[in-house]
Amino acid sequence: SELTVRDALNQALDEEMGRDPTVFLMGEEVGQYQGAYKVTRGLFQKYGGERVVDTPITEIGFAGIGVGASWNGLKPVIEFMTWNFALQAIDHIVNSAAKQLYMSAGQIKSPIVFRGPNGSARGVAAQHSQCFAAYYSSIPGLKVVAPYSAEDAKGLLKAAIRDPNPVVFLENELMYGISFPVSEAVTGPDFVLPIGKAKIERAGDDVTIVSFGRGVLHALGAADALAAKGISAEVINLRTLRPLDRETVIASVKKTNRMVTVEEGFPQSGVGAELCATVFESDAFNYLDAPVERVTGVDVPMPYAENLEALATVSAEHVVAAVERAMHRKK
Amino acid sequence: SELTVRDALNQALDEEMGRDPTVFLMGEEVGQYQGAYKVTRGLFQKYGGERVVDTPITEIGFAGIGVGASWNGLKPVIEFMTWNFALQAIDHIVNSAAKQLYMSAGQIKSPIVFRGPNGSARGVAAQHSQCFAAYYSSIPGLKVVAPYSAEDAKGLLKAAIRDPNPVVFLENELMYGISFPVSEAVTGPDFVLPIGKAKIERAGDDVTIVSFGRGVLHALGAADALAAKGISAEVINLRTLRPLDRETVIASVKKTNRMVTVEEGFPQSGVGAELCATVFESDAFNYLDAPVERVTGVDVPMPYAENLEALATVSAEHVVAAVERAMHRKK
Amino acid sequence: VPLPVAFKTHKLEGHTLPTEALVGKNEALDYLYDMTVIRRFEMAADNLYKAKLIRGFCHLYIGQEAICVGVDTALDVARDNIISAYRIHGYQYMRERSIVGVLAELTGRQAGCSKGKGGSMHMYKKDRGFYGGHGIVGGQTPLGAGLAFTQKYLKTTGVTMALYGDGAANQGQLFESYNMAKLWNLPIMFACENNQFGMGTSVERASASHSFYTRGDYIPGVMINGMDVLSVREGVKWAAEYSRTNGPLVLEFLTYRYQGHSMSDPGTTYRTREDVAKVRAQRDPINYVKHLLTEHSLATADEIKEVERQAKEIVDAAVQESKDSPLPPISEIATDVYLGDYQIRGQERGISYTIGGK
Amino acid sequence: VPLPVAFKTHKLEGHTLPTEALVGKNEALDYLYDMTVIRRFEMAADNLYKAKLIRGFCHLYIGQEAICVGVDTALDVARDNIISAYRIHGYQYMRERSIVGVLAELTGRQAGCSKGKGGSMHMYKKDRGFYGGHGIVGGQTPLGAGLAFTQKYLKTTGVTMALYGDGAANQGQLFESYNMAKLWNLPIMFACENNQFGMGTSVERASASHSFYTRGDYIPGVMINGMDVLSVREGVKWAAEYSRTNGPLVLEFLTYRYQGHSMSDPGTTYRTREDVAKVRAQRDPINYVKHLLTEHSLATADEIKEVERQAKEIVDAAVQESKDSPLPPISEIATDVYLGDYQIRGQERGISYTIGGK
Ligand SMILES: Cc1ncc(C[n+]2csc(CCOP(=O)(O)OP(=O)(O)O)c2C)c(N)n1
Ligand SMILES: Cc1ncc(C[n+]2csc(CCOP(=O)(O)OP(=O)(O)O)c2C)c(N)n1
Ligand SMILES: [Mg+2]
Ligand SMILES: [Mg+2]
Repeated sequence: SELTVRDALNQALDEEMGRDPTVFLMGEEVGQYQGAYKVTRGLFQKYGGERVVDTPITEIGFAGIGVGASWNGLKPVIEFMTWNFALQAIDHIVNSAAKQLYMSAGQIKSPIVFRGPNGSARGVAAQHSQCFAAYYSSIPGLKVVAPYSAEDAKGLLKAAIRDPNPVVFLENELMYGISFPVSEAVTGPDFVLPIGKAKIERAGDDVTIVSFGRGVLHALGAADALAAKGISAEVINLRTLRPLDRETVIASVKKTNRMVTVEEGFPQSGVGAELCATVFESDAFNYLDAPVERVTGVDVPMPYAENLEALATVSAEHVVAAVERAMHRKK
Repeated sequence: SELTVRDALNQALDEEMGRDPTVFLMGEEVGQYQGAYKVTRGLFQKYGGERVVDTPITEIGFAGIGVGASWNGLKPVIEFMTWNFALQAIDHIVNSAAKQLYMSAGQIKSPIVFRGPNGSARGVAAQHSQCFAAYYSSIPGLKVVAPYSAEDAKGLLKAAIRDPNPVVFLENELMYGISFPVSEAVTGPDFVLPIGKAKIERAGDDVTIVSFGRGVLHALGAADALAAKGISAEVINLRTLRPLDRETVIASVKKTNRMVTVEEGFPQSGVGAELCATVFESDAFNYLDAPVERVTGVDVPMPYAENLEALATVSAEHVVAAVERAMHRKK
Repeated sequence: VPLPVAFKTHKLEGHTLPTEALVGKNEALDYLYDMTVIRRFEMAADNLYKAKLIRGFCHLYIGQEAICVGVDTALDVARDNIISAYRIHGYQYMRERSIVGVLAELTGRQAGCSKGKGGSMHMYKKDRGFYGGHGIVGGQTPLGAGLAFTQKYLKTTGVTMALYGDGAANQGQLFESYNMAKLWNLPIMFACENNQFGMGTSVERASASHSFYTRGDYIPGVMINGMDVLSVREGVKWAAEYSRTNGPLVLEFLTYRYQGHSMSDPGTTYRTREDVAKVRAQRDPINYVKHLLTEHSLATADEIKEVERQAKEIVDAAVQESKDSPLPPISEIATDVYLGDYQIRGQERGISYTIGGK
Repeated sequence: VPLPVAFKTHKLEGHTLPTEALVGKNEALDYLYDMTVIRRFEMAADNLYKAKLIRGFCHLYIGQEAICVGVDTALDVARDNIISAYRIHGYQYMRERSIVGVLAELTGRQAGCSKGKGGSMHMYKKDRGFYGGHGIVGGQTPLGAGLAFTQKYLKTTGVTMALYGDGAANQGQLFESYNMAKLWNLPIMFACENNQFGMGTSVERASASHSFYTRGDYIPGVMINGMDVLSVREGVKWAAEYSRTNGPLVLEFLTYRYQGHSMSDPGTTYRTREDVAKVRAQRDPINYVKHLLTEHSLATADEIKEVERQAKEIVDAAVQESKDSPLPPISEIATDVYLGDYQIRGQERGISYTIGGK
């Protein structure tokens, strides 16, 4: 059957709330309005206002309330309408949630999920289009998950809610409406994916394309185009950015001898940069036949105009160009 | 003569305030108390409370006020008592200051400097010890400067204040009291260093050690130790993290054929990772005789206890170990 | 003309606020014209959005027109600043007087006031004291205090009005700004446009106290009928003079948003169509100006019609222009990231943009 | 015993607050003992710091002892929570009753309540409802509201007290927390320990209104004499019962910090030595308990001396233990970063730590 990413997330929330009465949702418009992007549709009606809590527009406040609530018995799922607004709340994600277990030598646990759409949507300009994957994935104490497909969304969100650590869960608005074919297992209530394991979305021999979230769409698009040119690309969907499944990446690079990373965020010190370092720090380096190539969002705030926005964002074409360079077909 | 980093910063502030009446300082305890770390000593007495403005402990508020003030005629220098507290204010640094010029198609400029101690001090534990270099340097629209020596501190802070763009200026508390020999030019009122240019602190042939801020101390310490072992290390002090002086790094790596990066922050997607990507993306890659090595802070929140803190932080020894691995002297 | 609703005040004992307004024929017709222009171009934006010529967010000001017209009229454009959030098309028009500047920004074209780079939420007219245009709820409040800080520092005698919504009124940074503004006596009016909803959330569900004009606590406040342009004008005139000498004030404009929050919100799930229709019928700010004009025999029905015709004509022309204006040149992708020379990386290392010498 | 200073209230018309306290001999001696222990171990910490056995920050509670003793006594440890900022040694002691736990944490040793990993600012006793221990000013206020949220959600009948300083009282997140706490009627007491200074800044320079008990605006408030343990106890008892059924309250404890802000602050640049000496002489909370004991003939001078001797003895022993306790084992570097299996990178790729299977 088919499942949209939105419905997959909704199922995951519904099932986990059904399974564990200490799980509750909190955020702006998650309840009566059923979610700015309708991810929480029907949950207020089903579980009531005590478990699906509409908040005022006070991100640092409700993020702090969420973290506090996680310390004495609840499992909050905090929705940021988009991750851009979490910049107001980031202190509680980093300084309260991520570090608390350590500072208290294990006494205080923060089993909390922060979730919402990350990265750029369409036509929403600079303040509403940023990708925070690299930053959150640099913070010890956090787990950082970035689903691509409906399967990912369902299995990883359930895993995130069950995880005893604080989890940053990065969705993408443009993916919500996309349908994926899924097996029966995925729609069932027991489908949970492991945090920390990448998925090989497509096997290939000539080059490894590593991506996460919506970037996987471009990677797969590029792999199709490359196949037509006789290049066999292996596409890795990282799924989790922290802990990063370096083993899967390294094994693939040792097989294909080439790597291209794909992300929608800003280039400098991004996820691609970390993957570059990963190659240097493993024996995959000895297998490289070409330098690693990065494909990233352009290093500018996101412009509004349609033509400029297209110029600023990643597409499969850019991945193809980078792969061709790695294959020595292009300068 | 000798100059401490603290006095160098103080001189830079004093001279720029003397030179331009639109420059003002704002932050917690910068005035009557003369700075939590005494960087602003004497300035309240000299320039008065209108230009050296003590604020309540309301970071997001006064960061926003600073940005607003920069839009219509002033050049604010905003001190964060430490950069850890700027996590409360980061939304204005990223969403208001960095993006404003672009969103307004050049209409609104934000000539503002955000400064204060970054990274770990001693015995201040997890919430007071974080390095934010990698994150800020990923944001287009910001310039990011990280001085190491007194010369850097003086010349770069003056440059930052004169720069028409928003600048994030990352100091280090442990460096404040350190004295550096400086030429007369440095203590004079016209000493300005260019933003965006790295400095080769020590020339060498066998390996390039790239660092910034307090990391340069470890790099130079390691270079000494390595010299004793017959290894000649070139030490690059990046000075600016955005824009990053890739040319200087690349030229050096092409000469030495080896690179080790040193930073005090968390490893994942750090500055070292970006330097790894830089090598892949330049012809320096073809000159490499060994994989790039990263030296970083340990991937844990900072512990308080002296022995654990020492275990969690970088020292010259780690740089030596990494260089030796790059020289194939170590596994 | 007597003002229909008296101002409510907070901590302003001993101060007398205006109870009536003097208004001439031309003035009143001007208000009618501007409010009609705003409503018309907002309706045009609605259509352009539906025609997919406007993308992303688009927050319409329909129902609230009296506020931006009254505010702009009351303030001195040569020295007084305005800053608001993202529901700013009306302010941009009042300060730049260019409908094409607004609409072409919405269509993302070169003729837009931000050359198409900002879109609906990011419009500015700095040389006439309008600082936009902020997409992060609440962010504009300390930014506005910063503008006022400069005014005080440079001794300009100007004041700043920082506008925010009823939803934004709970943001912590607003309270931080109140405190510093009062401590330092900044010439600022914090002004809440209370249109009853923050997205789908009514004021009762978002705010433990929704007397927004009293929420400055130690800062005096005034509640102003936001559906009457004359009340807005008189209230803000009074407030601006107060602020120039005495420091901060908190204003509340009572108003109503007719449309959904942005284009994806039908605006009818959290209130009924009847709720909206009732406000439209009983308190519409444009109808109220017309009513004033006729009641006080300032204008004939024909004169009013003529104003409306002019408004329609100019908006229609601007709509056309905003469709015809070219897309911004692709070089704009990399300009305005920095002042000075720099180089920008594209999606892969084969693409890069050089600005200036570097 | 009649309370020396009446409670001041805000929006509590119709409520009667206690005007006197019942106190028995043993109780009063217990208060004296705990307050003396706290003062002694804080003085010991001062010395340990000077001997370089304590590092970094160390925020002493001397002068404020009546508050933590009164608060702890008034609350029900089985169900009521406390959370505060970084000036918490007294609370940690009251809730864990271990002086070594506090001092060995300060010396960064294994016997510390956070095994030396947290230091001065990060002490906790979760199973007795003490949630520390927060180094970011203001952060603990929504965290406390979160603890209260859980209490309400799980219908525990417990309440939470979230303490913050006069400096923290201006933080935006506090106002966001007030609003949500009131909207949702959370069982929480926001409680400002007004010790007159935030680092080197006096309340007048930091706060446009420094009636902290009124700053909840729509939330009722009580001002309590923080130098009298009985006023604190009675006030908090009353407040906790109020909060359990009616929701949030804002309390203010008037008190004074004798020492500098932390160890690097001599504490005399922004006030005079005489200022401090005067408070010590006239309002010292420990002297006040002694005065009560003798005035009401509850204890003889000898009995008081004996309590002081016991306090000294136990603190001296704890100081020794906190010096003798071993450093935490180096394996602690990597534990408690995550729950579950994981692997941690060291400074270079040659160093790594494996926890659990991974
Ligand atoms: C910090 C932040 N949180 C959330 C949002 C999403 N958002 C945009 S507008 C809005 C509602 C604001 O309501 P109000 O302040 O009443 O203004 P109005 O839209 O009614 O003019 C929300 C929640 C945002 N832009 N920024
Ligand atoms: C967000 C933040 N800003 C600044 C600091 C530095 N700082 C630590 S304590 C303090 C003063 C707080 O004063 P107050 O709230 O009155 O508490 P007190 O120290 O008097 O107990 C400051 C500015 C911090 N820890 N966190
Ligand atoms: Mg509103
Ligand atoms: Mg204080």
